[in-house]
Amino acid sequence: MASTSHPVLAHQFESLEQQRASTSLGMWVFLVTEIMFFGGLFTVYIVYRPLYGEAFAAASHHLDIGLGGINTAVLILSSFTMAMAVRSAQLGRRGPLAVFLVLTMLLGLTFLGIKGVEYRHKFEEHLIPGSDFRFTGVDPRHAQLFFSLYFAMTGMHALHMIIGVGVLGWLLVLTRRGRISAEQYDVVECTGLYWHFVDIVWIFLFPLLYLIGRH
Amino acid sequence: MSVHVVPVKTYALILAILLSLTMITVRVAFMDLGVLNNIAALTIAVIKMVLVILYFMHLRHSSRLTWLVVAAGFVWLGILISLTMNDYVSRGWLGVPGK
Amino acid sequence: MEELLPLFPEQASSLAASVDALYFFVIGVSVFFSVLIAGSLIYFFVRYRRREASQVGSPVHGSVVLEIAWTVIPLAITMVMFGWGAKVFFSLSRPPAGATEFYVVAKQWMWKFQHPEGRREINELHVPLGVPIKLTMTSEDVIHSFFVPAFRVKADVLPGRYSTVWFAATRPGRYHLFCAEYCGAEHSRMGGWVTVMEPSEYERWLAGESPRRTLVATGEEIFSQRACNTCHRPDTEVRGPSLIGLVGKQVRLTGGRKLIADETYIRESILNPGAKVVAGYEPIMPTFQGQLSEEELVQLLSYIKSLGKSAGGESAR
Amino acid sequence: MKNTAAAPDYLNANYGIWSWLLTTDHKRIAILYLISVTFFFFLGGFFAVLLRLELLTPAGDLVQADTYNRLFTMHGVVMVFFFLIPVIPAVLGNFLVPLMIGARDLAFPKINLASWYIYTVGGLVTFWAILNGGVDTGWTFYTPFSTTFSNTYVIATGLGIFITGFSSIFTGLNFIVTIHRLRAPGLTWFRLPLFIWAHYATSLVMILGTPVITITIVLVALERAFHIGIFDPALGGDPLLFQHLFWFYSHPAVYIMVLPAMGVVSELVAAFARKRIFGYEFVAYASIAIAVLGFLVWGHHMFVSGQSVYAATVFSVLSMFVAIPSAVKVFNWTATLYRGSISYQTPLLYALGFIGLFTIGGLTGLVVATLGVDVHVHDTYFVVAHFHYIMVGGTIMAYLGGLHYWWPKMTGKLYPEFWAKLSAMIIFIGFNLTFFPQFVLGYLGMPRRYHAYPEEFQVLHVLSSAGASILGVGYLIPMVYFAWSMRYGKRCEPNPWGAVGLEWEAASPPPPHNFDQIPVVSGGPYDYADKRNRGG
Repeated sequence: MASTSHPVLAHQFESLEQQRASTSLGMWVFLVTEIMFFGGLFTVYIVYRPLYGEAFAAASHHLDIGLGGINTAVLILSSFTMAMAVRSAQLGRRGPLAVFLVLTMLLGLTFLGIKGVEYRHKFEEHLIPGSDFRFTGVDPRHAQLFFSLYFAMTGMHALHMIIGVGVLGWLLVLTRRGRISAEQYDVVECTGLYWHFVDIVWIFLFPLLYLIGRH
Repeated sequence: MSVHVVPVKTYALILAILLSLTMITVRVAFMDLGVLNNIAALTIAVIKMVLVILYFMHLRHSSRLTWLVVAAGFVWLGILISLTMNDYVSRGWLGVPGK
Repeated sequence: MEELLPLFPEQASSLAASVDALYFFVIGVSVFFSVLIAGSLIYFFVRYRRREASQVGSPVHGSVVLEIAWTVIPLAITMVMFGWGAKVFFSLSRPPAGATEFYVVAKQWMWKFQHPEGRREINELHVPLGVPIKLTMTSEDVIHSFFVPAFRVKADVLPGRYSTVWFAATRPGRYHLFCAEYCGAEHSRMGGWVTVMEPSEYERWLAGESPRRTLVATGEEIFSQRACNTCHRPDTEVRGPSLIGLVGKQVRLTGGRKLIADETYIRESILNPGAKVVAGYEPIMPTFQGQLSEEELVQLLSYIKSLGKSAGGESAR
Repeated sequence: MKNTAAAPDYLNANYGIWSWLLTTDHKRIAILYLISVTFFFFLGGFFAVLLRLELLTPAGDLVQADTYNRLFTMHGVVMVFFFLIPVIPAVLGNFLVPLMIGARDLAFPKINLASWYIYTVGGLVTFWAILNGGVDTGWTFYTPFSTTFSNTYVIATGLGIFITGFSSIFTGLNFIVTIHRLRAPGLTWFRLPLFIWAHYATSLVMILGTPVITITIVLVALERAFHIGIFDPALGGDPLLFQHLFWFYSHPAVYIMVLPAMGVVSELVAAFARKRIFGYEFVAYASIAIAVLGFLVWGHHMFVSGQSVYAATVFSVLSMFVAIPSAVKVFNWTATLYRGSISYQTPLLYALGFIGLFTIGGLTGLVVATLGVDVHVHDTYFVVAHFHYIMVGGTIMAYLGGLHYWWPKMTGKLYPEFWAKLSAMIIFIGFNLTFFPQFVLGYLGMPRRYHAYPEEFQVLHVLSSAGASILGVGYLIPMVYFAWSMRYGKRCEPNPWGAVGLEWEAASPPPPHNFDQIPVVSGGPYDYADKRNRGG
């Protein structure tokens, strides 16, 4: 019973090692549920894309490849800073940890800001699905289907980003209060895994949505 | 459990590769390669994903169980997509009108 | 007694008996195994009841031979079920060549039928005995399902596409027609009757109404009324492809994709012509979305299908 | 036992409403779940009573068609999402998984508590939708009816299911991590009770399936709110895609309901035959096989839907495969009784009831998996009867059996044996009378979800309704005596059945942290023969 007296060890665990292995496994399992969650959306996309390829391409040309590309870079950069944050936590360096957390948050917010600009353009161009949708092309119905998917997929992704930024803020508070150490950095690691996962989703969204039939 | 600390150099290298791949994928999209366009875009995305998982997410230094969990996620996604597509692709194969 | 407590449905189509035979096979297997399991349970239950409080079971751990046996034997039996079931399913799904084509439009909550001779009915379908009949069906709103238990046939009727069902009635009579897919408030009242008549009687019934145009003729009229024939014409294919022999033929689309031009494709091409344009043509056709009812679409369709036949029979799939 | 000597158990370790609402003890959370699911069981049961009353006469005269549609929808929604899916994992699983593997709690106690709150919030949202008039789409929410044509609370109900989905995911996640990481020293995978194997398999399904229904519900809600046209053909979408996504989860969801039930039955058969489960390894593998194969068969719900004939054929053959591991389990349970030491106690009666009814439910599953016959029986009462044999005859039978078996563990009290046996009999008879006639009705062609029906079906419907009233009484009796026994029941010894298993090594009821000293395991499960050798 001596082991339970350790301050960061929860009573159901026998050792820190067991606790860390459990937390990490739990996070990976959670990410699997996220794969399946986004997987539903990807399935919808994969079903419709071959059926209405031309309409999808025509609609995709209304997306801003520049902004999309910049956002991809921003997100990849944020993954890097996140990885650096986890590394700082592993080494117990609280100063760098705080810096990298702030950087990651800023990059995340940049991404969301750019996304917001893109959404506003779509709104102004009447490309929001619904009664106000206007599209001059051969197959406006399936162009609308494309934009439905575009908003569903990027919207879900953005929601995950917002949650991620919130969690990062909470981590920052924990760091400032000295609650993160080389012994107890599971939360940082889990947040990192989550953040990288969200990045991976975007790595697929970018070519699937922005890069159709550009030649 | 010994924690594996990845050197900064590795992270920076991965970052550089990921950014270059992003540029490449945009470039490739503007070339007319026919069906290959889609294959190229997806291949590059998969490579980027694998790099992120292996290095940023430390899968390379994780237990076999973690590998198994990740594999399960992709296998089940594969089930969802392939058995759904199995319907759409095979419409009309058996010469039944409308099905 | 039979009318008060029926236990088995009538067999009134050419395929009903084969469905029932398959059913009895599966049920027979089920009864055999149910009795085997229940019998063993009861026997063991009595035979090996606990006789003193501290008694424990014998150390029997398992038997690989038994495990293999009760894996392989059920697997073999289920494969027979699968194979037999697929065979019956294919014959239920594939209408015989030359079946008479009726058209069905379902909506909340009624069934609308059109005979090829032009006669229309609601919630009542009269069919001649012994003639294979193929129903091409679509829905105006939600998913419905065409179900005639006496014929052992059922098929969902979907909005936006055509599904088919076929049968050849073998016994004159009146049979229940149900909607089997839940479709809203009056789902349970969306039904009617299928009346099977001797062919001669059917002819008389058809003639009973004042003569009207056949489906094909009505379709042809719409075709010229809507000016479809200005572009889709037999003599030149400059503005639009010829429709002769189109149904069932493979077409190439802009973008290189190929597909078989089935009824659903033709419907989509009328309503949303930009979606799948034939290679070599400009997307200049206007949409007829909201301008043609499902019935009119069906009439057009039967006209377009007739074009293939008059110009030299079914084209190869 | 003198009260001064007794160490506090989890029930009396502390008192007050907050000690329950803020507890992270898996045993207390199990009790919280027990209360919640019981509420939803009787709510869903109430709808069933109204349905069966309406169906006494063919004319559809008791309630309006519209009301009837809402009733069967809410019966399905409440029973499936708020009772059958959580019932065994969240009550029995929550209570027993840590005890059976020699752990002090689940890996994430706070997430466990969160899962109960999420479940409750989801339940309340759905309940709110019901009180406001309910929903009439059927629990299957088929598009475009649900997205475009229904005028009822589709989004609110969907939101309730969406929220509850997370509770299911949390439970599954917790079990997977716990079973991987918190097993007692020496407790290898093939020393685990089959209950644990079953819960592991169930958790896999929860983890891999639930997110797909979650996103599908989101898309339905978006389509309904903004007419975005993913599933409605009038807007360019495809309703079959909805069915694919829906059944990708909802078919495996059947295994979320029945796999833990199989786990319970394995424990009951072993305990009351005092014998190791025959072919233990095969039963364990069968659980995993069912969980995996269960994901490959969803298209058998769509044989007449307009999916391609080729796909239907593939799904049919895969559906046949999933029958095999279920059959293997049934054969092994039966063989376990051979040369056992069988005691006629209530839990075993339920277990035998389960085996019999599940056999019928499973075999009639072959009827609906066989393409040529399914065309005829699809969407008829045959299907209704088939899945009630699995869900009611299977899951609820096993749940009640398990509840009786572990009741002394959970409360430290005995239930009244006479009443328990009586109600088990009543339930068995009432169940068969309710649902057997529905097989006949189905093959006759009686479609499901019918408010009014042709007169020749009335006799069979009356039989079914009569059975339902008997079944209802059968369910009320345990409700009464369980409540009674909590206060007045006889105190029992820690292991009243003479069963083996780590859960019986703790006190009854167990102390808050289950084990003062984590046990070390040196042998396999169900080691009754060894117990005799030691004279125990």
